[in-house]
Amino acid sequence: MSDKRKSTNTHKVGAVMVVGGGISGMQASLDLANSGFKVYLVEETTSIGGRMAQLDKTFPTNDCSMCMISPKLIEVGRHPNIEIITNAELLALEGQEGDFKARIHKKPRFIDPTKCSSCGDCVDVCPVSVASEFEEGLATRKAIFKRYPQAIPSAMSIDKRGTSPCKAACPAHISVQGYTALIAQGKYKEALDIIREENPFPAACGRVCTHPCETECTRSQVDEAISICQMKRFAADEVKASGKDTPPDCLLKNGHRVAIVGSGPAGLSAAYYLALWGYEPTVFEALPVAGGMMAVGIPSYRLGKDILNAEIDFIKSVGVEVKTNSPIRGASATKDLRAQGYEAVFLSVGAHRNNPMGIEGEDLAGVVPAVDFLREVNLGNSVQVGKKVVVVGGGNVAIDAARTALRLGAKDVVILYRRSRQEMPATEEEVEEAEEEGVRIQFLAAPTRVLGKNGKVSGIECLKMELSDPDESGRRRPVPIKGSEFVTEADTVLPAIGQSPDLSFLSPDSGVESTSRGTIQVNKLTLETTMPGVFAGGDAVHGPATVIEAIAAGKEAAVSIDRYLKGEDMLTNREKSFTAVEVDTAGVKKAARQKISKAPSEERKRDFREVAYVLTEAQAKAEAERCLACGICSECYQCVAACQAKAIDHSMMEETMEIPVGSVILAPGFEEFDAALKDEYGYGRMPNVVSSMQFERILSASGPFQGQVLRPSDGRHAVKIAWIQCVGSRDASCGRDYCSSVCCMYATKEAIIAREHARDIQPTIFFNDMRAYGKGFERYYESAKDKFGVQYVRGIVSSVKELQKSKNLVLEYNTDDGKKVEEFDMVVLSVGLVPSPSSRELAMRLSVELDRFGFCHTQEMKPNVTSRPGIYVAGAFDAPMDIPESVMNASSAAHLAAWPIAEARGTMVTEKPYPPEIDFSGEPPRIGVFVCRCGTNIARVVNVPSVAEYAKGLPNVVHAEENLYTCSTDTQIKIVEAIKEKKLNRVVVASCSPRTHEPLFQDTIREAGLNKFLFEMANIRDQCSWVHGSHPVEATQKARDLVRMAVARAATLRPLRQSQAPVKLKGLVIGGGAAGMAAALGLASEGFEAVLVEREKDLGGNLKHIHYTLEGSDTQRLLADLVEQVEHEPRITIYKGATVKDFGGYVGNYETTLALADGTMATVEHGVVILATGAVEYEPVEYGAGQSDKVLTQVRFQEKLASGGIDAKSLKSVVMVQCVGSREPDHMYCSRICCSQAIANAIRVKDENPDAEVYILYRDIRTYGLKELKYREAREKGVTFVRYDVDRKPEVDLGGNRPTVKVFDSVLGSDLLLETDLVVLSAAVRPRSDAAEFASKLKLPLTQDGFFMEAHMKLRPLDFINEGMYLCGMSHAPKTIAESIAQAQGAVSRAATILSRPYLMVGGVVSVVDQERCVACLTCVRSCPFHVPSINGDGVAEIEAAACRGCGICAAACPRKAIHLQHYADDQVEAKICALYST
Amino acid sequence: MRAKKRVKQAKKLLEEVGLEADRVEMFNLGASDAPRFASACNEMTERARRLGPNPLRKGRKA
Amino acid sequence: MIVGERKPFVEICDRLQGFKKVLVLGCGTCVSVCMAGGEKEVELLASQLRMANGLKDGDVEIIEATIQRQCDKEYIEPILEKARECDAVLSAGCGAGVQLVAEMLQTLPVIPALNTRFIGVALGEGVWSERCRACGNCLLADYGGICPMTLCPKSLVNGPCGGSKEGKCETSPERDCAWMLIYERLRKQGKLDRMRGLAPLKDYSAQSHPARQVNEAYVKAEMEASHSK
Amino acid sequence: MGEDFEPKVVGFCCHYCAYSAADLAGSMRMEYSPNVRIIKLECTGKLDTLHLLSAIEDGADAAFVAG
Repeated sequence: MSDKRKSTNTHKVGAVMVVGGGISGMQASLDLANSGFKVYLVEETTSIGGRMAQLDKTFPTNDCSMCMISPKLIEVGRHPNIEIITNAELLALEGQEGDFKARIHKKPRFIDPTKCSSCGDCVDVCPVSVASEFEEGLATRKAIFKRYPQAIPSAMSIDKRGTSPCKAACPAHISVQGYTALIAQGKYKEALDIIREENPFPAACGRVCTHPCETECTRSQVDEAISICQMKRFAADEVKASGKDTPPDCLLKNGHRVAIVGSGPAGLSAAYYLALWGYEPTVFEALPVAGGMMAVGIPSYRLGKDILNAEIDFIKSVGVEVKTNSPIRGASATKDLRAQGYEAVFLSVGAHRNNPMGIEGEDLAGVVPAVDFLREVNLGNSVQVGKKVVVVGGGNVAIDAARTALRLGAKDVVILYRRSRQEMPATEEEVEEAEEEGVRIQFLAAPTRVLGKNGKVSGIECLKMELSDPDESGRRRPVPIKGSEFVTEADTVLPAIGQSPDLSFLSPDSGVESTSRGTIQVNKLTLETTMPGVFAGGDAVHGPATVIEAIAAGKEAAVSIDRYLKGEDMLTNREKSFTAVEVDTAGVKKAARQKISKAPSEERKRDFREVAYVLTEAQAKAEAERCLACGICSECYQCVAACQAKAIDHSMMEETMEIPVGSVILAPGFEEFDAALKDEYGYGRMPNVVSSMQFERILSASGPFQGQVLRPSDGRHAVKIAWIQCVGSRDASCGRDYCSSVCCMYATKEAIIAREHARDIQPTIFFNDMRAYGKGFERYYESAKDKFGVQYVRGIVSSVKELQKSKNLVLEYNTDDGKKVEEFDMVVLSVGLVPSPSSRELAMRLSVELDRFGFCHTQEMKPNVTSRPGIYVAGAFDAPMDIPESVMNASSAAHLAAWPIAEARGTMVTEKPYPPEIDFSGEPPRIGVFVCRCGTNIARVVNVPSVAEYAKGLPNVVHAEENLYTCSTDTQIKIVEAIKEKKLNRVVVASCSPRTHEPLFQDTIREAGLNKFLFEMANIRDQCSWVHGSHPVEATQKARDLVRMAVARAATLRPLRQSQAPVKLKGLVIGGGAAGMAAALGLASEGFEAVLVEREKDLGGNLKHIHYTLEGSDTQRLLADLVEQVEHEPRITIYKGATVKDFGGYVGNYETTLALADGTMATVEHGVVILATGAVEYEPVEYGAGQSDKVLTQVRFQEKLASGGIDAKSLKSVVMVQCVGSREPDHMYCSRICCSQAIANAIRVKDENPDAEVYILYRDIRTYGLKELKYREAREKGVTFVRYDVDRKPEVDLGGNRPTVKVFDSVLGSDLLLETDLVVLSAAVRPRSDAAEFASKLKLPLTQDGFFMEAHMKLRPLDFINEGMYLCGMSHAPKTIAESIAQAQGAVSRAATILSRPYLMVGGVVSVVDQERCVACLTCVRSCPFHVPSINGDGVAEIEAAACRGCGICAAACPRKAIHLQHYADDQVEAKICALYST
Repeated sequence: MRAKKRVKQAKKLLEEVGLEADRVEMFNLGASDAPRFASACNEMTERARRLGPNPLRKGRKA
Repeated sequence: MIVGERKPFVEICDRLQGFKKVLVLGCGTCVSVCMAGGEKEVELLASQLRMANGLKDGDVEIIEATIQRQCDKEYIEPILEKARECDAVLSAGCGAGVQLVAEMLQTLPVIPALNTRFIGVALGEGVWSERCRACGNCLLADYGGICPMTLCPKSLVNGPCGGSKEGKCETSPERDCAWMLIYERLRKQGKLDRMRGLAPLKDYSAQSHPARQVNEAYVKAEMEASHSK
Repeated sequence: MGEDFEPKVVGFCCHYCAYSAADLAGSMRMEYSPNVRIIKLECTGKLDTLHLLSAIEDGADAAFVAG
């Protein structure tokens, strides 16, 4: 450790990056931020809180997890020195310890957290539901969501997995998933609006689109693609039928005119968008009808003329002028248009010229190009066809021509196609329908010449083809078969082998150049031709393609023209890449695609009526529900419309940032073991088999079942519930041979809580060893058995089977009594803790070593130190651990992170400057009331204007107004101005919860010079509009009442001044064992003075007697190192042989008198205390202890083995007895370390003398965490473990030559008699005998077992309830040396939060004594849980502001009413009561 | 739980006066107990309905 | 400290019948400490009285005040005027306080709100226990500091009665036998021989009432005159 | 008593537990009786019997403490 202190003269950065926002990350962040370091808290998900936020209750106190973590969340969220970076990961770390550059990759949230008020309006409109990760899949959440209501940052987030394949495949990139989701919700108009964002022809495309989206649909991997095209048609038809199809609002006309040549889909689309954006487009169409190929190419039975015309009319209605019969011709067509005042031109003339077949006889009468044929028919001109019609080609035009011919009376229609059905470009349905109607298709046939008679067609000669290798189009190339000529009779031949644009209207001097393929040459991105200001798109550019491609081109052209006319760069951000996400479809249930009905083929070929009918509403919804929501967010933009705060921005991009930091703490937490890997338990297959985390959510009042214990399969109340332990723990078969440390206790807790929820629940826990090794655990375990009737069955469940009908579960298990079978309603799998794959990747990126399980590698005696200097680890990424361990661990890591950069403390933090406070004393109250609408969150239910009006009439109110969002920056400014202008001296905000927003508003009024305590809030959202939505009148009445109450209290508010109390920058460490020495060194390393007091002559404590650990560390070496460092550290003053004589003071300002070894006294003034007084080994009286030197304790045994006092080689047999003095009625706790000690000693004996027989007689082996591996090693080395029952303890007989131990072996069912050389007793760890006396001197509480009691079992394990006092080591509870050191380091971190400041701010919400009234009755002294009040020298009570917690208990208890809690004084509370009932 | 005792005391004092002890009550709940909070509100409203208006507020409008 | 207990509410109400304006007067010393008659209790009682009055549609006015001590005239004087505006004073002081207030108010009825119970000690928050009967003849030195007069229900001064069983009193298995406690204390002090001697006859003359006590050294001249009368 | 009697109930809530639970009920849009008005206390330890009594004296139809 000393080598670290060598100061290299490099630059130190006073900032730390903490990766992972779970409880350990939060704790580390708070410690560091509170001791003068800037903290960047990098969190992978959208919010901090981690796993703890998901838990219902916590063991062993059954405290509500959310109650505990929620104030911490808010503290972290509001801390000025903590910057939370969510959706982010640490990519790389360059530099060295003290001076790193961290590269962070941050995914967009798509929400501005500073604007989002978390109102949830967006959630209501979001159509996409996915399984909620927070609810462990037991409930759904929306694509826009907040992980849980209390989440911090308190803002929504949008979950985008990427572009859905349908959207990626669509040439126009329509938000297909978006409109699908809206159709599923019955929001057809909204669905149609989304389609029209990209496509003004929804009805047409809903009929004729080639729907490449469906080809890519992920659903097709499960069963069939969803019927996207038909849903589009449904939406269009449904909205039109409902009469709600109103045109969207256009931007104001800007006067710019644009000419569009050609009224096909490209031209009209361009015109539509340009019109929306304020332009005046004119479309010139050569033909008498508008619509291009849609009008004259596609037959009416596919796309009715009325449908198309309605769409064109819609386009016209937004301001598009269409001039039909207006061909643009002539030498300088484009130039003329420009001359006519059109500032830009879009050429979208299509491809209407039929490609010739290039064979003999093509000019015979009866040979009609298919395109011309279809045009004539569509224009309503009379067209004759013969009886026998041959169509040449395989595209949609060919099919259209064939089916049209049929409808015109042809008897026999044959299509000749030179390849096979597979290669046919025509849409599959079209081909099917054609065949249904009687069209024959001759595949692999190519015409070679048209035969004629009298100048008229008589037939067509063809060659048969065969397919060879694929050509550049990917289709197999047809090759003629020689001599295979044949003739098909025909009187009409309709060639349909492709079209090209007719560019004859463009003269060479037009400036618009064409390509070698006969299309117009354009810039691919901008669609600008070679002539500036002239653009082209659609078939005229690409050759014949689909309607949707033309539409896409039309919109792109419109974008270019818009930019061109605005003088903007046309190329910026034009390159769009849509990469479809891949979605795992495992587990998706099959659901058949809805079939649309069609007119019978016999009927339909008689006329040109539409063939396919539209989906029914039910069908459309069913179809929409088949959507797998591939992209998660469907980009339907409903949220954008719903958000009044304008907080949503779908265009947010990913970003990478570089942040300088001095140290890094990794706290990425854990993942649950995937229970599906243990197939025999049926997880994932059987609905009533749930994981422990799922069960936590089931228990949670805010969970999927509101806290009722219901079965997922049928929602029935579960009665018989089984827990199966060690799922994914202690199991080499799945590579998880460590113990997950927490499952025994969480299962016990879940069983207890389940019982508390419903008395009839019968919990059974199947376990191997009950590992209740932590503080208070054993008693908890006992209470589960005694008080809550939890059944514990020691046995391994071999299989879980599900009963078909009831979905009940049958467990088969083995116990000592053999195999058993039992039926349960529900099974909870106690899954183990596993490092997440992402933390593994993180470690790889940072070059941090992992162990073979993926946990971070650390050395036993250097807890929290990773393999890379400057990077520390905290929480379950270190090893499986529970919450208090994580918290201690986090503080320890925080200390280590602070150590190398201690000199840079305070360099990166900023303090906000405030103006001086205005003194209003003596002036009457002038109250300003600000009533918030919260968008519509309050205003929708509560009549906000009336509340604001009402407020104006209340006493002392001089100003009242309503605001859209009171928390928005502009309203904050308004509040400040109102304070100044109207001379307000009190402010009331009626909005949301003071829990989240009071500090913000207090800060605002402070900025305006008001004391922050002159503020009051009325919660008219969370506790009014949100919960009384269906009672607007009552809610408004309630809001008025709440405002009146707030105003009444505001009038009674008094400014509270906080004052500075100087801190004595020195720490007193009591106890010179491993923990005490580590703590003193820790303080010194962070630059603080330390005084170390040890009662014995030497430092070392229990460590003096320990020679090795289970993990193999050399503890005597550690001891020597520690002593040497402590003694040479100039900042540490050591008093050996000294005791605490007298103790007094409060945080920052303690005074302790020490009785020194030489009989003199020394007084130490210090700011903090770290207590490390340790514990002792119990001196057993049982099992013959004290009667023979052949019976000794584990510690003595180890000393003798190490010193050579016992030669292992001489031992034939050793019997060890566990739990001596532990886990018994008077000492109902586990001593935690004895299993490890016994196994360490057993392995030592076995290593030195493999022939020695070593027996360990145990109740449960408690080798938690990675210690489990050593348990396994001991068994492998031949150590015999025999379990005994507490009711049948082993008996030791010292009568013979050698001791004999009799033990009842429950597996064998009989007594074992073991003759042995030594009986080694695993003696309990006991608190020091004088602990009680010492505790009372320091006014500290003890637990029932006599160990010191921390401030809070879960979240404040290192703090005493008395501020500024901390504990570590075995005085807290039994623990290992490494754990003691980690705790000591953690205690230093806690202490640093006080010592790092020159002074503490005291006062505020604290109790004060009116000394005139006080009768020194001591009631306050007796009632204060923190021992703060005392009777002072004047004989009256005094409450030290620095120590007071402001709970008000003393004030409520004082019989003389001499004490009041500031800010909550009786008159301030009574004012509210009085105001409430005063009307 | 101090509050629980205070509520008990209040119940006693009200009874002495001749008012229903049921008009005051104590509920223990945690920060996640939203449903229990809601049911406490409903329960107390229902109780008040059952007990009728507080007789000390005779002049009050319904 | 004198320990009192509030009287049953019904009794208080009965006594107050017919009065239109009542001052509830607290005492800030002993009865405050034993949570019976201090400011807080007075407020609670006053609130109760107002409610009871409200329920009867009465028009009684209840006002409240608490003074430092009701057993000293100087503390009572400042509230006399206020008291005289009332029809009655409800004193939450001990018996002594009630009497002195009554004496100073003469014509105005003063009604006790408390039953004065005993001289005792606080065992903890909210629990008091009797320790002294004010017998005027203290022999605690002989009993290891434990008063058998008070702690033994029979006030036996020469050892336990035959009902003492396993250290508990025959009147209640919850109650320690006072003599057992005395025995244990003396044993620890190594003074068990004290138990051998017989206690002297109790001088009950010291308990003659009304008791009166004078510290001559402090008595002022005019007081002396009045004393001698 | 009139049929149309609408009780007015006051609830004293601890800042950390019950008040948070009430906020959560809001986040979850849980509908409950609109007759309750909440007064926030720092801790239910601050609850004085007097507050309950004066609430009833002032006319509360019911009063409760949650923490």
